[in-house]
Amino acid sequence: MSKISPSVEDAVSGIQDGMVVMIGGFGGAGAPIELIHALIDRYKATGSPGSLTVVNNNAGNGAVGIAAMIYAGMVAKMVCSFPRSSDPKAFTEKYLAGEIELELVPQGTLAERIRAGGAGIPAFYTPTSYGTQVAEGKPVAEFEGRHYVQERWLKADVALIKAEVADSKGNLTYHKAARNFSPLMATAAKTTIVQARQLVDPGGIDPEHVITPGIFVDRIVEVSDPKQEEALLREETK
Amino acid sequence: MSKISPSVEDAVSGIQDGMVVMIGGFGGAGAPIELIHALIDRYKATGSPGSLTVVNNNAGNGAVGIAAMIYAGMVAKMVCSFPRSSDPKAFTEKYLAGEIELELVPQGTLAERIRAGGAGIPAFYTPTSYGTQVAEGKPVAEFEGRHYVQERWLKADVALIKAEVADSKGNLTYHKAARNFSPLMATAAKTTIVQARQLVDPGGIDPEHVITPGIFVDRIVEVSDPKQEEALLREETK
Amino acid sequence: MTAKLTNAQIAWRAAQDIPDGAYVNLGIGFPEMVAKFKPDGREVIYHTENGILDFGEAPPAGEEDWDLINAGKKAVTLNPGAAFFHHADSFAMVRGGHLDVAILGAYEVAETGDLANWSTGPGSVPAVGGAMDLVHGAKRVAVITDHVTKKGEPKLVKSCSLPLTGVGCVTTVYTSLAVIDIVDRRFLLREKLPSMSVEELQAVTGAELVVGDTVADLIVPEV
Amino acid sequence: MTAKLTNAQIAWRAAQDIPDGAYVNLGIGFPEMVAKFKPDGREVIYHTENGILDFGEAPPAGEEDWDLINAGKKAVTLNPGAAFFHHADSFAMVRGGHLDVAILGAYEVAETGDLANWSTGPGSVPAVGGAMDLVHGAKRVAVITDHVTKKGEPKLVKSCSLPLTGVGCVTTVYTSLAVIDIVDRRFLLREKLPSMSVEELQAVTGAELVVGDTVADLIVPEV
Repeated sequence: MSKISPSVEDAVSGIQDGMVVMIGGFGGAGAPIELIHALIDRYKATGSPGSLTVVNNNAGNGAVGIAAMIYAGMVAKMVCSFPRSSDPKAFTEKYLAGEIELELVPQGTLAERIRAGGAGIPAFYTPTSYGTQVAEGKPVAEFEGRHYVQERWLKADVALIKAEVADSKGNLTYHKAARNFSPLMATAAKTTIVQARQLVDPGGIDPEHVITPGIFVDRIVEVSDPKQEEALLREETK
Repeated sequence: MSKISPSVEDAVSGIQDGMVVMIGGFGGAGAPIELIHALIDRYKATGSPGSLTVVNNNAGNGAVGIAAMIYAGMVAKMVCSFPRSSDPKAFTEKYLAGEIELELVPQGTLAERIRAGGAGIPAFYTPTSYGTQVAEGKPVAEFEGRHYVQERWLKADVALIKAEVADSKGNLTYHKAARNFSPLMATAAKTTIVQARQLVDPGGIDPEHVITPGIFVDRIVEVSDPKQEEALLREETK
Repeated sequence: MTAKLTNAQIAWRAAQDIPDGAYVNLGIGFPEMVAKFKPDGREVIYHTENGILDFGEAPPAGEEDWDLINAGKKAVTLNPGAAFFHHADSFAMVRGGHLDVAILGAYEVAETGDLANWSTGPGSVPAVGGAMDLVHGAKRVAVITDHVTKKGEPKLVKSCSLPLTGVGCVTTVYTSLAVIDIVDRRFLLREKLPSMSVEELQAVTGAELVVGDTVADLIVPEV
Repeated sequence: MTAKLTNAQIAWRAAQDIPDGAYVNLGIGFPEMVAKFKPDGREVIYHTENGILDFGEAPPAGEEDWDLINAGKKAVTLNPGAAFFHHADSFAMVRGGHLDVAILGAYEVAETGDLANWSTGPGSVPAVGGAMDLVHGAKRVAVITDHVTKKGEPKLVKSCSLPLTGVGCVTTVYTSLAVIDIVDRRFLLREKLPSMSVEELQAVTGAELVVGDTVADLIVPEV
């Protein structure tokens, strides 16, 4: 029962048109650039997978990663909290032209909805967004005199995750603040696909230090020298 | 702003009659024996703190820890999932005599309610207990054709926690499966009191390996050779 | 009544249906025995509610670490690739549908899939533990049990008389006499002891056994 | 209008009210400046939404680790005792009331404590980030802002005209002219520039300023 894929192309081969794809990362930290670009390459070569819904805190920056997916025309909808960046042109142009849909979710609610999806909690109440436009149409309830908004779980067909170390059973660690949404997304997707900087044998990660237990991981591919999105963007604009 | 207490007696000195006290541990793993017994000693000497509500997965075993609290007469109510153990006499006798109240909560719901208390989520829906006695009187709702029970957050005045390593800013690690409920309880109490086997300077725990960030911890006392409840029980019955 | 399977044999039979690579939770007590009969060559990763994935066998007496226990508070060991996590993450695995199989004991199982396994009714101290979560979390919820009570009464019934653990949750029952799937709120007989007729089995079962085209022989080695 | 505080001076003033040992989240942009003015001898632990507690100053140019950034995607460093955690734990800290202070910018603040700081209305790309969570999480939610817009219109108003970030959430406003607490849905003037009269201040404020027994002078060094 090996979870190891021989290549990024193989790792993302099951992703199909119309799927909901959670992509780890906050800005460039944790963005799984090699998995994303394997998907873009396939789309450019075959026209599939298109019409994707992408879940990420942001909506791309410059022309790499999620921005490159948007430029390629693969993304029908973004679910995010902050579709702005130092260079948000890819999303902004399509959004203002009505060519891409946006579901705007407050950042903490986005995190909690994804966690809920992974934890089998179909709905929860949060004070966040009560009385604002973002809460329009959502049920509200009062608990101990304070008002709360009911939010629903968020699940995905696939999660694309960048890890630091993976063992062959799927246990993961992350690198600094590249952790962000990734441990949550790994729990909320039917299939979780991981690119790891280093692949080790079981036992190579101290059981005390595992951040994502292997039960949440389906496929692993080693990308030993991964690109860092922010570094790429700074190269681009030099 | 030091969080360090000079002694277990000092650490628990703020606990008052009628408080809700979360106590980490699952069976003997993670039970903060020295903090508990400091509290019992104070109760025996002064008659306070009594009428406590104690939240723990279990309801004591033999005559140490929570069982000793119950024998001492400090506990008015237990909130737990499994008030049985290899020697549950302390709780069983008082319960059958109507001298202690029991709120029985399924284990996963107990964990999630505590997490919700720490995370500012006043209520959530779970499939657990739907259609059972345990759900009687609770609101139910249907999402995508499946039924769920609404559960409320659980908070405490105080949490008593056993950690492996603490730094002086309150960051914690745990020892193996002694982790269990403790990281959750640390978030859900107004005051979180920790006994740690080892106290180190800030930086002594790798930021990647912190399980409970210091923001959740109020007081720390070093107990360098802590007793293990299960080991004590086995001594008792030899 | 004719011969019946021992508890070990029931556990053996249940173990044969656990697929390679499965994530499995075994209930406290009798279900723990299933781990002994894992077929060679299959990898099974065991989950325990108190925050361990991929634990192994009990350590030798005297070498226990009482901070390394399972949900039954028995000492365990770790396999390479094990992981620790807190209780909320542990039940996220359960409730979130990440376990492939949960195997539990039962007082009663109804043909609707309802399970009663936590309370024998008023008068005792109620204790539910993680069972109510497990029955709604795993992709397959299997029960292992004697086919009848010690008094000879059916444990497989039309509807449970004892307090429920969960509604419509059981998918398969491995008993001392048969293997029965629950399909469309009916008991579908999959295997039975070759020494028993369907009629004999029906006589000790409290709800109708649906018999499909084939009923295989339930053949279990001495274990 | 007379002299007013610079942004740096507003940030300085807000920094003086952060108590020793506080856990603080500073919003993206202008609020980040508050960290520069932490009084000597006070320990302040900074939280960033993307999963770091106890981060420190920006690293020297060229020494950035782009996996070590704050919510504004700027490179930071770590203090001894820092911790990493995922986004759900990060917002558990926020929503669960564990932060002592959050300091945010504002388009408008109403006397009721309502805040508008995320959207200037239709026509642009909406982006909310973590602001809607922060306003309901921290024990104190402070706003730092110029007292009026670039066109000279009041930013402190009876009710917000722009889309709300949160209802009844702001506790204190540090402006270029005054320090104002929000108490019982009213603006309570705590400090004002000594060069201005209450009447002059009221003239550039969109809702009534309640003046208590004492109004202190708002005196800020050149910074």
